[in-house]
Amino acid sequence: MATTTPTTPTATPAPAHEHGHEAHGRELLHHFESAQQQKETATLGMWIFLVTEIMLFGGIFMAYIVYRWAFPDVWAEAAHHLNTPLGAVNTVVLLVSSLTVALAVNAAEEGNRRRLLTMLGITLLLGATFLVIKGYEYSEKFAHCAGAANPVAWVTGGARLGESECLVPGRNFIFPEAHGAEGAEAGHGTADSYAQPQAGLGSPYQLFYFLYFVATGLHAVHMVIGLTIVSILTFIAWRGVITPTYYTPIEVGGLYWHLIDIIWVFLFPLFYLVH
Amino acid sequence: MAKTSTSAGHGAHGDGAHSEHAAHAHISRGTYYRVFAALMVLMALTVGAWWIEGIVALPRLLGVAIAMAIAIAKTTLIVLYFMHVKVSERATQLYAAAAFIGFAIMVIITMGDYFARGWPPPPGPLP
Amino acid sequence: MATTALPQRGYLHDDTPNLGEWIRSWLFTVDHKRIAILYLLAINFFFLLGGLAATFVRIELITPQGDLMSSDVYNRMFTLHGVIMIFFFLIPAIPAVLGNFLMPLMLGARDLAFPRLNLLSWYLYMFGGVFALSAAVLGGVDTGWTFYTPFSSTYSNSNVILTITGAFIMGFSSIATAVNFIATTHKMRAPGLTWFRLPLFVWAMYATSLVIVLATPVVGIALLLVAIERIWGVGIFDPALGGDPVLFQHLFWFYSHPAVYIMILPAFGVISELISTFSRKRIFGYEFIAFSSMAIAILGFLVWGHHMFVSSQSVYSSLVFSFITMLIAIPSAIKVFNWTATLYKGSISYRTPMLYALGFMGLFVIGGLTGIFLGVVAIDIHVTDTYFVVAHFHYVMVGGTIMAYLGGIHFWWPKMTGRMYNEIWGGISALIIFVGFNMTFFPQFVLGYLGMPRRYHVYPEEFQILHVLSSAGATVLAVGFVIPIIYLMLSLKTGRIAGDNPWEATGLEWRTSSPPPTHNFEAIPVVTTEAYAYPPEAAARDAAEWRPGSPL
Amino acid sequence: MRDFPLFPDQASTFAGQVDALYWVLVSLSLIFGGVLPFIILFLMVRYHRSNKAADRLNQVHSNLALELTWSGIPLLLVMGVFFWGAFLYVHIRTPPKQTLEVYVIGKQWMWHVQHPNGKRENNELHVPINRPVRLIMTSQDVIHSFYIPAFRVKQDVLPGRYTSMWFEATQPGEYHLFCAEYCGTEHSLMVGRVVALSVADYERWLVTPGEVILPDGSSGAAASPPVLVPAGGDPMALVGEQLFTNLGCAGCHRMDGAGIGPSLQGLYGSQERMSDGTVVTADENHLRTSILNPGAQITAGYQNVMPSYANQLSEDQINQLIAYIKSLADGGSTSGSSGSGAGGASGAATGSSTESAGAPPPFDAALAAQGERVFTNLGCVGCHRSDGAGIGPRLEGLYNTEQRLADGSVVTADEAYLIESIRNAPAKVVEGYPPVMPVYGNQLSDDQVRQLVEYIKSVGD
Repeated sequence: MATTTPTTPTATPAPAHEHGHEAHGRELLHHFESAQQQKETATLGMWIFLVTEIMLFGGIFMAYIVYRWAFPDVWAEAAHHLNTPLGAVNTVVLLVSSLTVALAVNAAEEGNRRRLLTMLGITLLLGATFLVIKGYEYSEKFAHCAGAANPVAWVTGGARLGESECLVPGRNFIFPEAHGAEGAEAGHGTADSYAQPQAGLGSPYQLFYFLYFVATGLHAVHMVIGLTIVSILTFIAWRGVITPTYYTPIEVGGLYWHLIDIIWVFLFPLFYLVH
Repeated sequence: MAKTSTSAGHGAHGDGAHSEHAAHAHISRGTYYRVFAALMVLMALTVGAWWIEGIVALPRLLGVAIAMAIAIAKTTLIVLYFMHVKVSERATQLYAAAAFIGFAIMVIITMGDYFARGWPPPPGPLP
Repeated sequence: MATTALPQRGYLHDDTPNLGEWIRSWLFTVDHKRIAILYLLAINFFFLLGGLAATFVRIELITPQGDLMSSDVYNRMFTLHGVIMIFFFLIPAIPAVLGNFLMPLMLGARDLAFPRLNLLSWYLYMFGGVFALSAAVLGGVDTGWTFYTPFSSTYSNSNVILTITGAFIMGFSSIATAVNFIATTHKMRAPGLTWFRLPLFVWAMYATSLVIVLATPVVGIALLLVAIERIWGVGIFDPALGGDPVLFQHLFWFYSHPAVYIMILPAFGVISELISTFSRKRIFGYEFIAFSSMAIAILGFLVWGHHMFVSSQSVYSSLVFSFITMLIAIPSAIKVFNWTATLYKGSISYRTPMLYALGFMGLFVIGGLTGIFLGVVAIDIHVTDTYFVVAHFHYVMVGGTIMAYLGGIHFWWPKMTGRMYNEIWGGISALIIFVGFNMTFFPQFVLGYLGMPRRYHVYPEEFQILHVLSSAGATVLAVGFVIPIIYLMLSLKTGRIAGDNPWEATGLEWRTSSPPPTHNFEAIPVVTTEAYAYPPEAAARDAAEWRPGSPL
Repeated sequence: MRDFPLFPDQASTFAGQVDALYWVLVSLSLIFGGVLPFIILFLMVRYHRSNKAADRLNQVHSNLALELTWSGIPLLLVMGVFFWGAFLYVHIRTPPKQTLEVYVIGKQWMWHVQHPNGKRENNELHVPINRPVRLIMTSQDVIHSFYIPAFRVKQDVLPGRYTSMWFEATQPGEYHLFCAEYCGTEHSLMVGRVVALSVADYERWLVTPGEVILPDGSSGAAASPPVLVPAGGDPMALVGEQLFTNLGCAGCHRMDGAGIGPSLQGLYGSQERMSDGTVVTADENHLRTSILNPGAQITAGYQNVMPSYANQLSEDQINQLIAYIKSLADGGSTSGSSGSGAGGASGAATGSSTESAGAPPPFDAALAAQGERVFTNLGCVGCHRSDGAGIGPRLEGLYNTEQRLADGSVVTADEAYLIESIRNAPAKVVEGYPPVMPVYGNQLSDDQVRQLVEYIKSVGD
């Protein structure tokens, strides 16, 4: 959230000072010379912040690469238990939302308030859709462990409800028995080497799901932050703060949204599309 | 850092004279739609490639390479057009690139160690 | 010594009607100078705290037995010392205090690009500090500041998660500062202030910020994974659970080696300012010093594996890391040579900041050269994880960063407060610190080569004499650190009024009043000259004007 | 040891080499770090503002030639130092072919050491001088680091994998052994001593009995008493072989290569092609992986059917299995059976299989000599007395003669018979003698049996 602070319109007016800048609109902060300079600075600042975001996810990708390289068979088999169609739908949802955000910036530039609000609204809806689908995927995984009705039991490691599968890393983690059919797939004869259920700790399978939950979870956290930002943008756009000369918040908030999209563009093939 | 020679001695604040921004290219809505169409095509390609890999035995590395190449292509489109880096100033472009270069350095060097080290290690048999 | 009130109190001016307003005027300020003062107070508090922990460590080590405290307490002490000093003192010290105060002034800007982000960074710092402190109060943490897995993720029974959270939040604080500095340097420079007219301090801060932005998030995620592993009981770094502990070391050092440059690059910047000013001469080889900062920042990303020569890293990787480590010695050497050359034909004065700068050069040379010892794998195998390493990084961190920090504080003290400190005590304390420092840490090189491992609570008896010497030196060093605190505090009340430019230095920060007004400049200055544009005859004239009785 | 040392002992072949490089670096540092401060001091005084005589005009602000000089010369120097250090490093990390292999297990907060003959010790390491020693190390919990300052060697000890280092001690004496990687509360008590002994002293020490607490807390005396058979092969491998049988490994890993698992004969140290096309060296880490996580690296041509033994074997047991597999290596290139005794060097030749076809009568003198020692040490001589008065048959002149058995049948006392009798004496008892001989079954390695057979052959005439 940090970097959006300077871009949202100032609530407290800049402290009184002597130097004269009569041309200041209310949106131009006192220490900038011009709106153009302010916009470029905000964009650059956001990009520098995005660098840190990319490196943040970079750490997870690094771990992912190491373990995928180490356990290729495990990866191939573990990925079969993710819901690829839903992942694909989510990817499309995010790509569309990227388009709507880009169109929102375009609308702001052109001063079309109505289209700006529409686009931001669609973005909000798409973001929410993404989170709902993601939540459903998560609940699917959790339901197998202790039953969605009883998350406490999962946390305490109590009941396992006689399931033969629990893909949430933790004490109850069980990777299900592979189906013979999968082993028959050409070129993957070794996949059913792990035919025994791999119970609990020590199984490389749970590394996959650990990374899956951490990566997509962190991504979901960013989605929530992104949705918050877009909500604020919608609000200020509704208030009429955004003008063709001052649309920096939309531009900068949009950059953040696109970053979330980019991260997912990598997460999708890395987790859902593994053979 | 290559940006050092830019903007010497002009009378304005910071990098880039304000006048340069008269040339600030504006990405049209049509471009956005075309980029989006390309993204959708790439999306179909990556899922399609995965589907084909499920039927035809391809080397595993090739599958990863295809998926990553498509993801990078998508990212490039989003960064250049949706995120306006194509029409941004030099410093922004440099930082956009720096992120990916920094990540590449980390991956290349670390994986270099793993390739040379003798891995994977077995899971420990310890209590 | 006049005790008249300052003619004008600039950003320190207080027009608040009551205490509550006054507190609010500081805690909700977006003025980079006031934030710098907030940082100054907080960072020095943490410095004293870290120093206290170090004191206990040194007292314990006077005897080879573990008699003052139990091994558990000792482990918590050195971890506290490490975590506090590195995350809460060395990394933010120069950027957050001097950088915050000076970047806009040096750039001729009215403030940093994102003033509220700047305030947020201070709050993040304090918030992180609260976590780290509560971890210490609730029983401490015993992993060492390196948090090596699987000890930190599985075996340690201390407040690892709290500490990690503190370090994680603190990381975002430095990221916020770095984002601000980069954007400000790019976009807020005064008219005419081109890249090659920038003071070298700005170059150094820019290079530092670049490192912070690229490296900090990686340690953030590595620590986050350790925390999740502890909470969730899932292993990503614990081999018993399928992971690889060496991966943590890669991720950790990907940040923590560049972090060394986060600590030392700003010091280079400060020293460049000091040497030039007190030689009354343009700095020698400006471009080389500027580019060497950038070279260090970039090469610094390629050498992290030299912390892992004995960690079971592959032989090939070790050789590559060792090679690049050798290369990185060159830009550091270039800086030292250029500073030395700057002295030539200058008009040198022994004012306190200059004493610190000269002390810095002596100590950093030793720190840097022993760094080469450690970069050579064959020798590193013997001395890594021993007191040799401890001595080396204290020479760089204390002898480098803290000397520069203190030198910078003295140098810009008149600008920050409008008053001069006591020059005599300043000189005395600089000498005490220099002597005490060498007494403390030089014996540790000998200890290290003898094989004394670091983080040892009890040790073989034959090492005792060197340890006693080291502890004695630490006492001297502690005295040296306390004296400046006293006379700098006193100077706030009794110090001589400094005037706008007491050092007759160049640089935009000296072209405004002391202390500067809230918006820094009455009118945005226009820059037409190079940095350090002392006229060629300045040194000669300065010497000619010197009379016995003038300050040395 | 002096009270106030300033420089560590030099007690290994590396010490002198590392110190030479160190002193060169110190001298270079003195040239830079020692001279530069004096230049600075000189300039400080010469150009202090009170010195009015100094010339301060015609200042220089940059000089490319100067910059290149003071970049170039240090660059050359550090490159020289790098290459010197790099070659030395590669030397330090490349163990010679013939080493004495010692297993080390680190745990919070002790070192557990096991020698090739099964002798164990805690927080101490006895090594012979003038003989390369290779430590194969692993950790039970966190990362430790095995550090012997006097030898200038250090290596982190990681859980879940083996690391190794080697050295060759040169000076007899006692030296510090430290854990150099911070490992928790009593890190500073994870210390011990390294005792370098002359070879004769080392061998004497090896056969000294002594109780040792094992890493799992049990007493080591019962599990593996110090073996008084210096030439009797490798008790560690022996226990490993027993384990190999008990776990049923032999069912698949048949020595003739006809099993559904690859034969382990000659496996250790060889280059193996994996099913994914890669080639790996079958070193300790590969063996370890294959035991604990068989699916990770599958030898080409075999199915991935082996169950994982993770969590079923202790570190000790894995070490024993690996020692056994190593003892099957061709040529006995490394430790195993060649390790311990006085005749250790020649023992390297004994690696060949007992299953090879019967050798012609001329016996192998070296093996026979070892066999005699085994014969004596196992106490065989008490029953099989050479005067024929023992409760067991006299062995002199036995080889290749016809013997009537208790069941009335007649066999030729050839190699196969001798082996069978050693392994499973009650099966074919010679007529007139009571069936009291113990079953040596798997207590003796193939090597040892072979040595015994050669010995019996040697007294056959």
